[in-house]
Amino acid sequence: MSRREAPALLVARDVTVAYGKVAAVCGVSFDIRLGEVVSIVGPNGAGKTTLLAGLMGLLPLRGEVERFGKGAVPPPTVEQLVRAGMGLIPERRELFATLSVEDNLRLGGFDRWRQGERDGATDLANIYALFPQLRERRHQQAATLSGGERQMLAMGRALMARPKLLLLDEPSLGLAPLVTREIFRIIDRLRTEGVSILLVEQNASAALQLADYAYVMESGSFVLEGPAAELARNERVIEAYLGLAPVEGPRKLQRETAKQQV
Amino acid sequence: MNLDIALWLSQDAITNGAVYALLAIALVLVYTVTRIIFVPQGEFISFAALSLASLQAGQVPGTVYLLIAGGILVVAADSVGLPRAVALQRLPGRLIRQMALPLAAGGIAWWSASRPDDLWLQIVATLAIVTPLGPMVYRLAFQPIAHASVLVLLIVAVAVHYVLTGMGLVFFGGEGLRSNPYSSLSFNVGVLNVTAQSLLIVFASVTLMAALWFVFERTLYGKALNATAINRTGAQLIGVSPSFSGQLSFALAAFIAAISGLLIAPTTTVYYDTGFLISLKGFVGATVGGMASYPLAVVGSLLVGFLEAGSSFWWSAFKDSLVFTLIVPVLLWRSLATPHSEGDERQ
Amino acid sequence: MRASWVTALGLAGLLCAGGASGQEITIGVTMGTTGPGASLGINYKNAFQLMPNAIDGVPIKYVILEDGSDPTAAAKNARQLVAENHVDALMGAVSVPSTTQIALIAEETKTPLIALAPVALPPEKLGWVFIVPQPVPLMMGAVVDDLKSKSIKTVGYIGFSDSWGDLVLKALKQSADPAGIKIVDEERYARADTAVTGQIVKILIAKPDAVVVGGSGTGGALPQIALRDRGYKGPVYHNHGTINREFIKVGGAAVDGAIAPTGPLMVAEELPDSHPVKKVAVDFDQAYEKIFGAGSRNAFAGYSYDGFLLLKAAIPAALKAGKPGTPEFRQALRDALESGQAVVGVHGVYTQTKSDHIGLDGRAVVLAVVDGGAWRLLKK
Amino acid sequence: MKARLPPMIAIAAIAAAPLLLSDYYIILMNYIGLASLVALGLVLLTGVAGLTSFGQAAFVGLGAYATAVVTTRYGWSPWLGLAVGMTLTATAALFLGFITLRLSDQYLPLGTIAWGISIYFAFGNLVFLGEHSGIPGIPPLSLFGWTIDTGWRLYLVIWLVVLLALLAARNLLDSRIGRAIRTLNGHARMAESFGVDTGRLKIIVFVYSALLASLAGWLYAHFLRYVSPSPFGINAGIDYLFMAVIGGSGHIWGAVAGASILTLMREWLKDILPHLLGRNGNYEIIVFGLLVVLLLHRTSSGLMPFLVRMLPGGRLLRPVAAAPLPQRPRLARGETLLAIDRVSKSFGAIGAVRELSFELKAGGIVGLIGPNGAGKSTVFNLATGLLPVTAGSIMFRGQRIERLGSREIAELGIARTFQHPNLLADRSALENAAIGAHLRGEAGLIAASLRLERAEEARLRDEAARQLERVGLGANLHDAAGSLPLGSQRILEIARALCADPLLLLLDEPAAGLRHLEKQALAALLRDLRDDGVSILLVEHDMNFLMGLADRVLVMEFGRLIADGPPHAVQSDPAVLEAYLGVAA
Repeated sequence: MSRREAPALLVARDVTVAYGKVAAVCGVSFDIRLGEVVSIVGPNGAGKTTLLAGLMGLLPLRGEVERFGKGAVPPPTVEQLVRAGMGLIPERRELFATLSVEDNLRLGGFDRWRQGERDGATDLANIYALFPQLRERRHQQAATLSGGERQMLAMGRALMARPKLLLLDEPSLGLAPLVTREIFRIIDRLRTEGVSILLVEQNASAALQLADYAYVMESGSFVLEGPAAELARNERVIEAYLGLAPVEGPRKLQRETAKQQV
Repeated sequence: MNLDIALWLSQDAITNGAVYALLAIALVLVYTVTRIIFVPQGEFISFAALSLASLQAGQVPGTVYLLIAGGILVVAADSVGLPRAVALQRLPGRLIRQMALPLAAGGIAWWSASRPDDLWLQIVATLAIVTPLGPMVYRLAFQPIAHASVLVLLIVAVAVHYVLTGMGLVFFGGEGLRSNPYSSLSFNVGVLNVTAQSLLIVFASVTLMAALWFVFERTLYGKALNATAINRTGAQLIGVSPSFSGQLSFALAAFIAAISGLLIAPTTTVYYDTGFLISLKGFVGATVGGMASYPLAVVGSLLVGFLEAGSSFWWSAFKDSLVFTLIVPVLLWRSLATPHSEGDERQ
Repeated sequence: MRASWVTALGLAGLLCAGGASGQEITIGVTMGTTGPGASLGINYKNAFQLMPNAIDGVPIKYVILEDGSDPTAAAKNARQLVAENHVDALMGAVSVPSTTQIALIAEETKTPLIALAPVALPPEKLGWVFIVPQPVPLMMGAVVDDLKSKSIKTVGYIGFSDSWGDLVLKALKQSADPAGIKIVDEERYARADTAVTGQIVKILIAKPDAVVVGGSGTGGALPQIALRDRGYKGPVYHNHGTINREFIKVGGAAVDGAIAPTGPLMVAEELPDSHPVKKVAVDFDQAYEKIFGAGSRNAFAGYSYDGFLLLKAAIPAALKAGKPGTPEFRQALRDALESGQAVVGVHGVYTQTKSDHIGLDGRAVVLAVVDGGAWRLLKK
Repeated sequence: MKARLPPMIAIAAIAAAPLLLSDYYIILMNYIGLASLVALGLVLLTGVAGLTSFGQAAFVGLGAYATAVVTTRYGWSPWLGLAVGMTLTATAALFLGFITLRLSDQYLPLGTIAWGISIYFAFGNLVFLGEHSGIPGIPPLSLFGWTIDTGWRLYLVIWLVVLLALLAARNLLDSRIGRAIRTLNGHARMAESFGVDTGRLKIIVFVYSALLASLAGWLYAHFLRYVSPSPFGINAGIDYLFMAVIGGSGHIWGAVAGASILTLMREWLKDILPHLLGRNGNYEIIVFGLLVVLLLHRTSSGLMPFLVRMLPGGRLLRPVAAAPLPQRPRLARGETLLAIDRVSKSFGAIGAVRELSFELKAGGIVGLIGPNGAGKSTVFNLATGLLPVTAGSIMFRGQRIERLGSREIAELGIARTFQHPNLLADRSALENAAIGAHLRGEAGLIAASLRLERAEEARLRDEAARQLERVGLGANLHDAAGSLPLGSQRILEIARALCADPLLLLLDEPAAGLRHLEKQALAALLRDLRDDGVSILLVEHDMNFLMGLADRVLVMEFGRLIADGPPHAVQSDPAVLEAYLGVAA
């Protein structure tokens, strides 16, 4: 619980995000503290992705958001947020499909490079150390990668900007279970390296295992919140999000996530 | 028709095709990065050619004033929406940043106009005047509506074309101008009388294409542009804003157009509205490449060059008709080659 | 919303309808100073700065509207001038299609039109239309005479792919055929073309003794430059649309020796004093160059001015018949215009009659040649 | 659907105009009317169907030149000129449409630019068209001995034609064909899966808009009595597009608004600028361009939506009840409905579906589950003809369908929903649902324009309303689909599919985004449908939802079927547990 007492990196109060004409997120409030993994779980269509897009400046957001201790008027642009130390790994990954793996990574450090930081090579080496598979494929086009490698590349690209706060949207989406575990292991490691993480996941079981604190989102609002371990024991969460209870199968049977790629 | 004639026409086709290819590349660049069909490209060609001719006549071209006015408007546009105190506080910095280039370009132009024989200075001045106009046009006309539909962007592009054409007429008048030849050398290769001028055009085009290739393949700025063309959201997430890539692509495109203008300025009479038709032919070339592929755009432009040379020989009255009808067989071929098309689907 | 719109429209219409008072002559002009005709239109329009504001003490007002060289816009302008400004006479425009379009309106509304460009209508449809520029056949006839005198048997033609290119070619054929001169090749090019190599190569293959260019203004220089680049040594003829100083500026050494027919205006000082047009032309040139700079003289400004001179000669008679702004005045103006009075203009002597609404003769043509960077009278 | 008031005001204003306006403004109105006709074609083509054309001026030219040649060269009647012009235009548009419309949408503008420019040069170079000098001496129109040669007579004729064209366009858009036309703008796949022949429809709209332009050309020729190439060049084509976009390219009255604004803006600039600037000059074009840029910065969807917002909306009622549409005979329970036999689908090297086989019997609810990327949506796309199979066969009621297009499959009685709701966001729920019933009507473009299909249309609408009420969206009939919550949009998709009267319903994640009670309602609806003889195959991730509902569950992993059986058996299947957990159970 100690991480909850750390200073807040991001505080959102009464945030509403509209997608088109529909307010997909209505009046949610939450905070993320330094060195913490905060998870938002909930069913498909609950508004999780929309919330992340709003936080990252990709969609217009109403309400108050303090990032890194500062509010801002007018709302900052995506690029300003990237520079301030926020990173988003979107559900669709949004890689540069026809560029090589290495180019994708180097572009991840584009803003730092533009600011005159010429330490991209070190960052690149770190990323390759974290994801050895990417090193092997560094001259391949991103489009030719497997689903897991794409997720790694997306994470690697975001890390190249040395973010302080990383927003992850469905990192396990479309991945084989083994790969999913690998990804979650890396998320855990990032936390130990001091990156704070907001994790949106349908795979509630895995997310709650990893997270320090969690929110349950349904139809655009938070319906439950609490330390992740407590939520994982909550009856309602168990029934609704942790799979097939009260059935005879293993308790951690995970449900599939919904949006698929093919 | 014999071989000599074929050679004559080919030489012409290649020199013209090289210019069209440059323009086609700029059109593809701007379209893939910003979804804007860069109609005002033609005006940048005319502006460059006519500015050069004006400088050679010892006059400061009107485009300089346009550049300075544009700089002021950009500062104003950047300050809109900010609280007054913030706007005032940032004003001096902005003025210095935005006005430095226009004023420097103006200074060079003024200096150059007083030295009508210094060709290099004239070229530098022309490039310095025309290139910054590109990002200014993007900033003022397109950046506020960067998310609009392709159709709206196109209509705005046409409107900007009207504005710039009108200004071209005000600055340079209705009659055409022609600048001094860079070199009057020519030599005979077989039956061909090759002018240094046409060699220069081909050489400059190839060099510029190679330079662009280098920029896109080897520099992070070029890759960032390319990345925007591939995935707009992805580009935003690495800190490349649409306005950054838009201004950068417009700067490159204006630079390419300015070079094209400089190349054709001594070979033909340039009017305030000449650029539009030239750029339209580059557009045909780009179309052959589906507005997406640089190599195919170059091939298409050379094709336009050859078709133009050929039809001006055989059937000159219908030349332009033929050149633009070229699109139809290309479309027919594409239509037969891709029997089933899904159209766009908003997923 | 639409209702208030239309009301606003209506009010605007009513307000505009007031217009011309009885004691002022209104001349409506439609002109393209943008678009493809811009280079001519600007010159046409410049001349209006030289025109006086009164004739015989009656104030005269010029309403000049822009048509962007587009015939539909020209027609709109002509309608506006007639319906809103109640003009007593129309003047315009820069191209054959635009002028033809307003000629139809002049006929329909019974308003005299001083046509500043040729009109593509049969003479019986020109009851209210008076044409200023020398007919192209008259000019090209002079070219053919010169060809004949030089015993030239074959010519190649290269002209604009627009109505001007059509007209010059047609006129050239008209005079060349009876003279036994063969047109061995006909080529077209666009003003905006950057090269005419294909056309020139084709002309060179036909080996004509001379080449005639059907361009106008600076646009006429491109073929001659290309011809000289490719080593063509024969004479190159142009037409009366070509002559101005920009042509020489753009063409440089390559257009040295270019020959073109023109009105006396362009070489007025060199004409013998006996030439009836000399004085008027020299005066106009001096006045024009005073405003627009030395060497700025051009044929098109002269056409506008001649148009004015024609009106000036006719207006006193018309004033006797009716008040400006009335149909009677316009009718009388037309009658006066075709009264057969000889009007000395800067391009020639106009004797317009009921059957001839052009009224120019050989005095309206001289041949000029580029010599030492300027247009000079071609000495026979 | 919008309030009737604004058009009535506009029509009244147009009728009253001759009394209010000066002669010159009458003539200006004639120009506006002509331009409105062309812009109206573009509103349909560009605004509604999403296809951009720069070549409309060339079609105007065809119409104008055709009648000019017919009347001056041959001395025939202008009415014959109209027929010739329309025929020529239709032929040209068919050819051009045929080669460009099959390609993706960006090619049409390019094709029309080419067409616009080349026909301009062709007009100018053909001797029998008078070359660049054009054809003078075109006679005026006459009607029952009444010569239409003056401003206000022409005004009446032109605006009568414009109003009729507007009426026809409004009727057209408010019909079965009109709904199908709206789907062309980015929803072609959805439309095809409800039986809309989008390829053919695109060509029809293109020809329709070309004919409107040609009609304007015919009027132009007899109004100005002289044709020359320049009014039909590419600049004019761009101008017409300007009008449509500025007016608001989705609204038929936007054509009139755009034509008026542009024409009047030009006129006023011409008159005002010399006074403002104190000098004559060519500044009109600069100011004009700037105004257009500013206008589009303010309102990028054009003026019309802006104007419409300022007007009161009308009250909307449920469509009146009409005789129900005929239904397909239901199948006997247990009859084999769909048989998928060793079907494979690969995208490049990736096999999305591998050697998949299963059968569906009539009268059941079958769930299809599996981890992401297992190939579930691909199965839907294969079964509905949106994707071609790489190998294998698919039979529907004993007929092979794997080579059929989605349209033919829709006709056989398969309807589907989409994972991401594929709706016309601006249109009402009712209109969206009615698209589903496309194949249950047959009235075409002409019948729709003339309102000869009202009986059929009433039945289609009633059906749509009934299906919406059935799924629980009865209160939202007239809400824009895009304004509904995501869950309701999915339900709307079901209503649309039901409008097709399907035998087999394929539902892609229908319960996503629904609250608990809504899920229960959905389950009840699906059971009800099953009892009604509709078979259902649904992809779903909510196991709780599926457990109580499905008779049978299929489990896919990496393109293969790994389990098949009653829900509870599947749930404890070791292969399924392994797929979800990644460990051998």
